[in-house]
Amino acid sequence: MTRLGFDDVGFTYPGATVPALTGCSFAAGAGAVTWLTGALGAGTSTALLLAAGLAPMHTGGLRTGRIHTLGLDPAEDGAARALGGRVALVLSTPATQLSGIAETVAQEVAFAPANLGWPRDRIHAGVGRALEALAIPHLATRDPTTLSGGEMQRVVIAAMLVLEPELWLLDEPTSALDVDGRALLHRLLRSEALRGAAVVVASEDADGLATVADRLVVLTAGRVALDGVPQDLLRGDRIWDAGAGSTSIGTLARVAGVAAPRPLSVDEGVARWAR
Amino acid sequence: MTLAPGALAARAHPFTPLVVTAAIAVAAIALPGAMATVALYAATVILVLATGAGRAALRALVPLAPLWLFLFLLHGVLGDGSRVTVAGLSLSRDGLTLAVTQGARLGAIATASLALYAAFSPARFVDAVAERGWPFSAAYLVVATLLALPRFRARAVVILEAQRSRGLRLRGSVINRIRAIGPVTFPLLLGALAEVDERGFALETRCAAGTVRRTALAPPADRMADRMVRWAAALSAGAAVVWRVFG
Amino acid sequence: MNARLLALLPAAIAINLVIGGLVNALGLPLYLDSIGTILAAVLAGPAVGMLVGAIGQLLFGLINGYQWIPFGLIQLVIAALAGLAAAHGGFRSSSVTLAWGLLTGLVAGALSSVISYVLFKGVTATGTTAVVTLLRQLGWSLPVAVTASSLLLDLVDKAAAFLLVGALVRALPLRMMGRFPRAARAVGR
Amino acid sequence: MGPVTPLVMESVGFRYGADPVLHEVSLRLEAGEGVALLGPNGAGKTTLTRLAMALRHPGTGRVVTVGRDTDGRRPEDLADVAGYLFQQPSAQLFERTVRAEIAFGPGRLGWPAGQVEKAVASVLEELGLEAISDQHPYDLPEPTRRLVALGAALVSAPLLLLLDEPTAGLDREARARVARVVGSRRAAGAAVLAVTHDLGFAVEALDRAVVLEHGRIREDAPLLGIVGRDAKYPAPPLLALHRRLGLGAVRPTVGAMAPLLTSHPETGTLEA
Repeated sequence: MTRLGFDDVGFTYPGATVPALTGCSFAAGAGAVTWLTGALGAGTSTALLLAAGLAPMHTGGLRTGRIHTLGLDPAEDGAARALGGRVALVLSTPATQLSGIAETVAQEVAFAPANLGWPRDRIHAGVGRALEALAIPHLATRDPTTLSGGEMQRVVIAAMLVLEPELWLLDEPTSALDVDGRALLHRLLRSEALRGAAVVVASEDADGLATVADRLVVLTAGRVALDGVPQDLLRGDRIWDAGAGSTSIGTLARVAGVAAPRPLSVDEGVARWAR
Repeated sequence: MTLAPGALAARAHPFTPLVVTAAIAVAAIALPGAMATVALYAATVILVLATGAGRAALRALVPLAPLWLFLFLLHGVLGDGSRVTVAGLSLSRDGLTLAVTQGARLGAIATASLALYAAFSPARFVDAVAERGWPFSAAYLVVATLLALPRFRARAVVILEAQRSRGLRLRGSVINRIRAIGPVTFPLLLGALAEVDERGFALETRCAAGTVRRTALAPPADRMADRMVRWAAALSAGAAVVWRVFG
Repeated sequence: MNARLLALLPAAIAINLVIGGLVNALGLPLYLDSIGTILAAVLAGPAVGMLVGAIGQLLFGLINGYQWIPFGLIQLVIAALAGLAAAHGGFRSSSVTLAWGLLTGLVAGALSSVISYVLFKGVTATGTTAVVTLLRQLGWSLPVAVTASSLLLDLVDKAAAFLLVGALVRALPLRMMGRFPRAARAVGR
Repeated sequence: MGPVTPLVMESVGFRYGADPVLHEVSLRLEAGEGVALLGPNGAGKTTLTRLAMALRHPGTGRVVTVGRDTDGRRPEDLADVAGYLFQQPSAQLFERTVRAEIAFGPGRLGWPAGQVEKAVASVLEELGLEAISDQHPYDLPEPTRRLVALGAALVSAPLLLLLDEPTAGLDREARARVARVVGSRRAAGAAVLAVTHDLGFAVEALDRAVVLEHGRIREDAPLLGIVGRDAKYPAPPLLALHRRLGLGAVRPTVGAMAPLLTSHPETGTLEA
């Protein structure tokens, strides 16, 4: 079941001469982790903002083509309200994603459910579960603005998880996370997909997502260049032509002149190269 | 923020200190004469002490002291009219009365405001507004700004550090210092505007601009005593105005 | 109120209240405590600027004492004038901006002298009051001394604030400019 | 007389208000050294780098940056010999173009215009920013903005580079560039002290690790003696592979490992 669909979408930011997206088409289904990647400026972040309806509503600019997010065009009047609480958006800069009025992490996570008018009991239970899922119950009474970047990123993700969204849109969500945090987030993305949510994650972290994502969509200059199974695409050459790259080991193998299909993980590398 | 533990001011419903402060401000402006305003200032200090926000009365002295000094100089020393001699100083009688009245007036208002600030709890205020079903955006703006202040102050410090690390000198000729205004203020302004975009995204996604009635997470108790104090404060302020107008 | 304004207003208010500290570090006799108000008026219109000025003054009062609340009126006038200037391309060059800034300083100074004379008997913030006391010592009458010192300080301060906002908005990155169509008009684009 | 030692800290203690932040920290960075400052949040890592830039002054002990005792000195007195990359590029960006932003520091140092221009051009090239040098930094993506801030720290050719999370939020391409630049600056004699959580970057660009815990130096050792040996600092993939293949003294980077792993097109076995 498709939760997010792009059909021939184009978008140009105000004042820009080059479109950020052109003729972009892809879909993301429920129960799957769809991974968007591309060179810097390829348009992955823009695609997420369009999917959430924040572009062009907040950013200005001109959109063409069709987008449906949970069956609605997010740019239409009233869509924002109808999608409220059903779509989670996580950006790479956690400090700017805080509500600005929470004095504790618990209040921060409760912000969106309270805005949606959930009953108190449901909010408290949901906040507890979300903190648990991000392994941060010990931070519940801390001031969110004084946390480290990694802790803050977990709080911001918990603040979305509490809504049990139908669609996740994550933009470089691991930028501030340490090794443990990355592993935890990757497990969370899988379990959210298992719960039936559609997960769309724009990321550079091939080492992390190679084994997490079900689908890989590679954007080049605002167009979909590749769309397929990550493990296949990462082993081949076309992903490099598209301006993206592979895992650390895949990169090493390519530089070392190993022909496709190349090894991706440390284990595969050992199997390939051990005498 | 600087309350004694278990202070009355911390347990009161958030609107109670608000109404009391407003009433003191109205009364301070309305009450005529030195005697009445000094009495109000004294009453305010006693009230603040009794509710556990005593430190606010002390902190209020910091902005008040220079004001009192200048009132004394400008009206007591430099004032017109008949003179009295106090401790060898020739002072204006009317000016002195005016200085005392104005000084007590400002003292009452400043003390009450700082006590209100000390007793202000952003979370309880947001919950109190949510519980009444009043517009959340108003509460959001007040609280978000209040909590943004320390962040912006910290950022201002880092900006100065970053530019000095690149060789910017903050002292020197006036021309140099005027030239330095851009490098020290623009990062704050541009950074704030860039952040506005992203925070706007986050607030939209987190339904801050919705029309649904917000849930109060821990609604503060509004006791009978709270309501009585608010009514009493409002009536006293009204009485002060009536006294001024018809008295 | 939409989410963008919810994000913009606290930032603009915080700028009003914090920017003075940065200028103080340079040892310049400026407050610039209307920069956020002017900026909001230029980017989002005079009504938003007024809201910034009003809420900023409420919070300034909470932190520093509500005795200064009447001066909030001046912030509203500044927002209105900045909005008017923006609508007429008043930020397109530094000379035009300076003219609008001086006009605003004149109005703000006149208003503030009335407020400080009538409500505060000439004794307000210590900077202005020091000048008042000096002039009084020289034999000036109180109303004249209050008016002269308010005008002097407000003219310089508001002109500086307008110039700074003008320089900022003229150099705004394309993306931000695109998101604030009013700003483009303010700088005559 | 040899070159000046870029950083010497002698039994440094520092308190923030009443809270002790650093105790008895002694540290010495020689020219060309690359040191990763590791440790949990709140261990005092950023404070340590701030002391080196004279942004703070030690309560006890001595900090000498490129031969200048920071006592009585301000950051602007060190700007010609030390460069500091702040965690948030927004702390400094204010100019209309990338080029002007990078030129700001040298201008403050009183360099003649020709020299400024040359230095800026070479930094733009080094970081691959030439194509966007006339754009507004805020029209660029956040990671690129960080590169601009890094350029501003590099432009005065400092002998001590203090980098606070230089690769946070950067994409692969930008990280590789930062690693390359750190390498070339070290080769040119600069010492680099980087607070970082990015062990992949650390392994690629730095050699020595100083682990700070509760304000004390718990360990000061070769980086590869800590990363992958201490469970808190797990080996990034390249290093893990390097160890399992037993590649010995070769650096665990793509550039150094690839030649060893180049295969014969026909047999697919190792050349080496």
